[in-house]
Amino acid sequence: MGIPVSVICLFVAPVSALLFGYFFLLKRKPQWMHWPMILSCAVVGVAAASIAAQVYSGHIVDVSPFKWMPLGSWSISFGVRLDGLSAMMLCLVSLVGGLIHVYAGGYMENDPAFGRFFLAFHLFYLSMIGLVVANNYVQMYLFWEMVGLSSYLLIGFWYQKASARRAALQAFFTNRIGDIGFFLALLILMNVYPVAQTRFSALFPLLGQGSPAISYVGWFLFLAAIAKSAQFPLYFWLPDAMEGPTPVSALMHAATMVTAGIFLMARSWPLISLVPHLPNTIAAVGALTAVFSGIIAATRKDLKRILAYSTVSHLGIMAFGLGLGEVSSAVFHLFTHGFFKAALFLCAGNIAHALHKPTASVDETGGLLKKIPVTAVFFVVAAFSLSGIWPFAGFYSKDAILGAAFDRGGWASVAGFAIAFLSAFYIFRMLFLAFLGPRKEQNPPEHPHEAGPMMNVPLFFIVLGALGVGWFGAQFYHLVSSGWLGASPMVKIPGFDWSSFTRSTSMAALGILAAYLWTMQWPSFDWVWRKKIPKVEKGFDADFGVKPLVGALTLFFEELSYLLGILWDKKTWDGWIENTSAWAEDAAKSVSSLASGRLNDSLWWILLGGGVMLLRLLR
Amino acid sequence: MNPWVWLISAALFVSGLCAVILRKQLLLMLFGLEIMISAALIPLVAQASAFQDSNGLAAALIILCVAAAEAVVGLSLILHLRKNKTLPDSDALMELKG
Amino acid sequence: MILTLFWAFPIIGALFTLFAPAFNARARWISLICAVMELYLVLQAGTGFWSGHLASLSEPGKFLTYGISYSFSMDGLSWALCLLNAFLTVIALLSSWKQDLSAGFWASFLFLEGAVMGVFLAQDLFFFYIFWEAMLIPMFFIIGLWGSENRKHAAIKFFLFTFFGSLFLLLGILALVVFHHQTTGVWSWDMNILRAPNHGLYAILAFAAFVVGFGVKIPLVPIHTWLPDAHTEAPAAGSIILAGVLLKVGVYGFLRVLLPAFPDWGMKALPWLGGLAAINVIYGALSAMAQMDLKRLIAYSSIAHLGFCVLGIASRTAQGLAGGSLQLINHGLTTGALFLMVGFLYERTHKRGLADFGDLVSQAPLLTFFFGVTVFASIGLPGLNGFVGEFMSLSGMAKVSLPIAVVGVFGVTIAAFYLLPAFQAVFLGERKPASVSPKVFDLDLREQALLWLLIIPMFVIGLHPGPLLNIVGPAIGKLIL
Amino acid sequence: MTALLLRIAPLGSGISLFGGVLGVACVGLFKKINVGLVRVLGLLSLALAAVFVFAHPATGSISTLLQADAITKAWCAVFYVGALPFLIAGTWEDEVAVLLLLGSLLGMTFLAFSANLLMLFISLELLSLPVYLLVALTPAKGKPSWEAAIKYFFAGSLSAAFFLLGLACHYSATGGFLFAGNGSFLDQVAFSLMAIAALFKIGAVPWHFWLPDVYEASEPMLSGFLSTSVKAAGVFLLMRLGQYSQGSFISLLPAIGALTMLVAAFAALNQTRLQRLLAYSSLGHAGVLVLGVGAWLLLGANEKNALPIFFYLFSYVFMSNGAFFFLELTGVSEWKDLRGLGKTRPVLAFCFAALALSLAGIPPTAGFLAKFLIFWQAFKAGLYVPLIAASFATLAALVYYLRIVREMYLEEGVSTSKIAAGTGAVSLIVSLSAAYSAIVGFLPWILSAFQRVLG
Repeated sequence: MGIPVSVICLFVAPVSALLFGYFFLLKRKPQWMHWPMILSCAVVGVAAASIAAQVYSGHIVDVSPFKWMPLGSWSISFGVRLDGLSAMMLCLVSLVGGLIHVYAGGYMENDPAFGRFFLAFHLFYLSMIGLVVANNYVQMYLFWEMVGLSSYLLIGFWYQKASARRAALQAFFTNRIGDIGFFLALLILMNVYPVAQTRFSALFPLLGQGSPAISYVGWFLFLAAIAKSAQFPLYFWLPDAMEGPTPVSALMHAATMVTAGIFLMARSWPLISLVPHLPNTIAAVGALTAVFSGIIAATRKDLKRILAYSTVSHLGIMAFGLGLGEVSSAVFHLFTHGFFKAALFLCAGNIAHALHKPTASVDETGGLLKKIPVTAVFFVVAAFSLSGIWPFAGFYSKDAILGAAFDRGGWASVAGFAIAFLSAFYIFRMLFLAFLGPRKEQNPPEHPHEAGPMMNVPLFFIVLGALGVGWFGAQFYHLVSSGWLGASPMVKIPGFDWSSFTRSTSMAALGILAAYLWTMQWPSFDWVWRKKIPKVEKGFDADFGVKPLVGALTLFFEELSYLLGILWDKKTWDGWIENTSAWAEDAAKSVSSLASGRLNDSLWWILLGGGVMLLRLLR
Repeated sequence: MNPWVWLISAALFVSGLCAVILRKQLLLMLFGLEIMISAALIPLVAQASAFQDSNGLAAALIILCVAAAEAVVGLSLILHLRKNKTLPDSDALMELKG
Repeated sequence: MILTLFWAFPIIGALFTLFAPAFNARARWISLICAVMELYLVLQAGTGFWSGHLASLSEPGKFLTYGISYSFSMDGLSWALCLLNAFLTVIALLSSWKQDLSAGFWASFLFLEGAVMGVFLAQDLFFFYIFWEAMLIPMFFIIGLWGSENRKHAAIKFFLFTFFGSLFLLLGILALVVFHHQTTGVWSWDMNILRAPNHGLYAILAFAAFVVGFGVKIPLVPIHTWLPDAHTEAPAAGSIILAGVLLKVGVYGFLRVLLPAFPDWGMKALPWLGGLAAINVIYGALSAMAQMDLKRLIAYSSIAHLGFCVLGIASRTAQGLAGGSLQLINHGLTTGALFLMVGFLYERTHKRGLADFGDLVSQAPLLTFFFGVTVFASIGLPGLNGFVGEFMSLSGMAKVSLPIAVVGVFGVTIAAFYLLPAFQAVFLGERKPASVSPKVFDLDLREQALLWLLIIPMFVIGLHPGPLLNIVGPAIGKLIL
Repeated sequence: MTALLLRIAPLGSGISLFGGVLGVACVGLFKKINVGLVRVLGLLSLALAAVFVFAHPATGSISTLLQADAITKAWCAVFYVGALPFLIAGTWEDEVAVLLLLGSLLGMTFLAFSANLLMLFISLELLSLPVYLLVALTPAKGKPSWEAAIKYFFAGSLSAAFFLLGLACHYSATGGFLFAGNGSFLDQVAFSLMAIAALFKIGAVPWHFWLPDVYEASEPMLSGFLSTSVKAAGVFLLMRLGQYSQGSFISLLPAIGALTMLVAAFAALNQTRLQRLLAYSSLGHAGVLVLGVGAWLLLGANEKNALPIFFYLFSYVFMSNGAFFFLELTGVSEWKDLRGLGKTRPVLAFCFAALALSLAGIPPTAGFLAKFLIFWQAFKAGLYVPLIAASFATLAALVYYLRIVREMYLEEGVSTSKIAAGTGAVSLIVSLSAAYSAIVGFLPWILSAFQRVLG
């Protein structure tokens, strides 16, 4: 039951960095705040590497050393489980997260709230690490919520902007809705099995063949994942979450936050796979999300927003893959996506940095290829990776999922085609609009400047990942599948396969071509259609009605609370209660008017009372 | 027992009661009270003679004394009022109410 | 004798503060010293509970008359609540330290402390009731004399409303006592042996009387409307004690009197009680969303949070009862801290409306930090104390009735919907012109220290509730069905 | 020996009170009346009477007219203690008030010892007639006490006439004046008629209209005596009648009690003059007492069970006298006169607040313990509905008791009316009563002492 030193490092380093930062640096030297954090990232990275190495060699750790809520037989523990899944996630989080930390050190340099930023940023990192190594659902819930908290803090980082505040709230509330699912899943789970069985290693072997309670658990976990991983229809918070600084977006989209939902589903796959109809639903929701947000991504102008919808789309792809039963491929895509999406975001950050703005729209870019060539190269690599062009990393993971989709046939293959086409289309549209040109509708900056090494060096490593992590599919599978708790073993990540390669690459190439024609060839088509058919553009802007719906729901809640809290509770109900004093006064007046002061009246009353006394005798 | 005794007594009692309750002249009301007391004594005396019980008769005498004392108190109160106010009328006594 | 000292000591201290002219001028010091000594006394008594070798500390009851006996006892639950009481009294006294207040103010808090101690310790229902009612008088004065604009009305409302509940409580107690006399021929007021009949209208009515009697204090919807007014008008220290301690006695009554007295029959009523609690949770949360006054908002949040306590204990499972009891402590800490901070704001600006502030973080970052942590504790973020209580309560209720637990889970979620926007509006939102919102100075050392004192336990309970559960556990063990 | 003692007790106390009357009358013969001497004589005779009542332990039948039981003694205690404040602190110019007071006490003593309905009637008249005169002779400042006395007299005499009619019916039905009835219809009518007189003396609704007028128009100190000793006499009468009545009106008593409480509570809400307010408060307490008597009768009417009523009356002696004496002491008459008293006269205000809360029945005051015992007994007797009504009446009554506290402590501004200094005796009585009210509720063991009086 010994706890490896590396595991202790995972927690001790970030916690001590946070405490040190809060208590010693925040007041005196906030500009040094990133150093302890980066140091802690380094420690965690080393620990993660050593853990991954151990897990790779088949050494699984699963210990519960500390009781959190001890109550006799009803006890919940803190513990860690280091198996393939968590080691993989640890690697991703620590590697990408650590690099983004370094990048952020450069990006946020001049922000007045530098210290606060890094505290929240590192808390985010810590929460995600805690989430991936948790060995039971309750503990996972703890970090799940902490991830939500830190994302709230970071999305609302520029709290002076009303939009940032609103986005932060929206993100937190939407996640909170998902948390209902997680919470309910926990409650049901603890009803069905003894409490100790919230521990994965104890729970999964116990699962029978789909008892009704377990299917509820599955569905509720899926609800949690929908919110956290921005699946349709609870995706809308993620594009709005762009209000945070770019490194936050990078971290959130690539390594932490949104991957948590996919991780949860992968972790619970032994359970979810038992629930009738659930996997197919997940696949369908994933496909819908992927296509839906891919289309919207193709119409956005804000660079970060395009990337955000692209993330939603890719999360959809992951869910799609999961739903098709390709757990290993899905998490592989999660892994590669972490790299290329981080790279894209950081490139977008570079562009924004170059423009001295928090965010950039395609109207303000164009022809950046010559002005910031390094960023452009990085972007191209990442874009190829995202489009799934061989031999970039994205190809290997995405192709595995698409292959499964084509094997499934029917709607799945249609979705697969659409996804392959759309991803290539929107990312290359963005690439062309940002780096080629400029078109006459664009107002590119006069003197943009390339980012410094503090930003570009970590970006370089991430781009390297986006280029090459795909080549290690077999090793990845070996890592991820070790310690797998499912009844049936994980599906292997397929290797290179010509037929699917042809299909997906051709679709991607088609997408690239279309993007080129759309943006570069026909004059200004990207702008023209907006003017020509404004209704359609409005539809896109409103996400086909999802945004108004959310607004209406929010309004409904506000009205409901006003109705209950003010109109009913205060005005009506409490009004009645307060009114009792008026009633009492009226009663007092009438009672006291009985005492007329007339002697004969009081004598009458005496007679009346006597009469009642005597009448009583008659019965 | 002779029902007529009861009847007379009841008639007297009720007329006394009416005087007390309906009239507003305080002296008349006091008079009514005395009638009521006397009316109550009638069955007492009648029963005492029927029972051949001297206790009852003695009691009637004692009660008459008490009634006399009561009349004295009442009269003194009413007379005092007459000194200050013009009419010893119950409607004049309306200061205390509510 | 030590247990008598627990309730008598603060009251004697209060009398000194109030009546000894020599002490009168230094009332705040005298009262603080008394409160700290009381806190020490309670801590001292608790060593046995910490180490786990002491289940309860009781004095031999002295039989007085008519079955009334002077008996006090302290087990883990009582101890924890006594500690909360003593602790929050110290906090409340210190929170008003800089204000110019008469001796009566300081004495009232000591009176209140003593009375609440009595409620937590009494084993005899007669004394329980006396202490229960004795709490009203000092609180009445605290609200009525040192509150804000509408204080008189709020004080009267508080008194009448809670007295209304107390009458039902009295009827309930009489029902138990008389029934016990009818069945055994012996008068007794001992809450440990009194049992209600197992069925029949008599039992139903007695049960309802207790629910109303305790429910007013908790407060249960729909007999809750005194609370927002009382909280809004009370001074900060008063709100801290009102929310932190006074609301707890209602739930404590459920645990100590109601549940043991209805061992079998109560089973049937539990879902109803749970349903009431679930309504409380949702009703309080939704109503809080609409409030534009910080104190009112927190008051409604108290209604919701106390709903979780009742939810937990209505399940009568180990985890539910423990969670409910834990939630009592948690709510005392978090809501106490919230009221404390709103009090600091009010002291500086004499405002408490959500619209009166904005962007306080730039002026008072420390206050923002503390408020933020407390808000997240209050909305049940795991790792902070609120979660542990709510989670255990709900998992207990889920064992008994899943639908009710589901409603409760929605309540957990909605908690964020009212607290976070309020937090944003006050601390992050647009900066208001100086005419609306005067400059707010950040916390001084005393205020920081008070808040650390409240916040550290939040983290400790959130991450390591074990010791507290061990203390409370045996006390509620016999209630588990 | 015990028989002798027993025989002496009522006669002895009667003789000493009568001696007091004679002595006081003699003092009155002198040209210059020494009020101090009158007071001393009155106190002496009261003390002597008390010695005779309490010096012997025995109870039982003494003669056809007299008897003694535990209740007799207990109630004598209430009568005497209730009259004591007035006797000690009353301000008067001649001996008449003391004369009348002692006469009334004589009536009460014989009432308590009566074994016979005739005796009961005579003592009732003996205690009532002086009281009418007392009311007339001792007005509150600027109040028409004669009007009140006449109202009191007529209403009282009317109810006495009913009593008399009842007496005649009883005699007709049983052939004697002994308490015990024979359960015939005529006898039941008799007891009902007699009970009217008792309820009138207590002031139960709807026989209560004289009560606020009389209490308001009399000097507050006299109102203290009226609301305690005289009311206790009424309660005693009701208990005695109920004990022997075999049904008839008993079942009505709880309802009457609850109704009285409600009427009193609501009527008091409308009052602006404090003395009238206290009068209605007293009416509310009368309601509790009627409820208590009803419960006592339903529970078998034995002497031991009389504790709640006894304790209630005894505590009420303090609360009511204290409150009325407070009015006497300070001279406040309206709400606004109370304003700011908490700041200007903290001790006085504390006393009155304690008395008000005690009258309201808030723990830990004596008033609570007393009311609590009555409620308990009523619950035991199964009077749930009247109890709930009584609870609501308590709540409604709390509104005006709280208003007293509110005016004294919470309202801004200070009353402009001058607070009189008051004599030492009056303030002593106020503070003693307040102390009793504030402390006794927390000492339930004191009940054992009261229980001992009842044997």
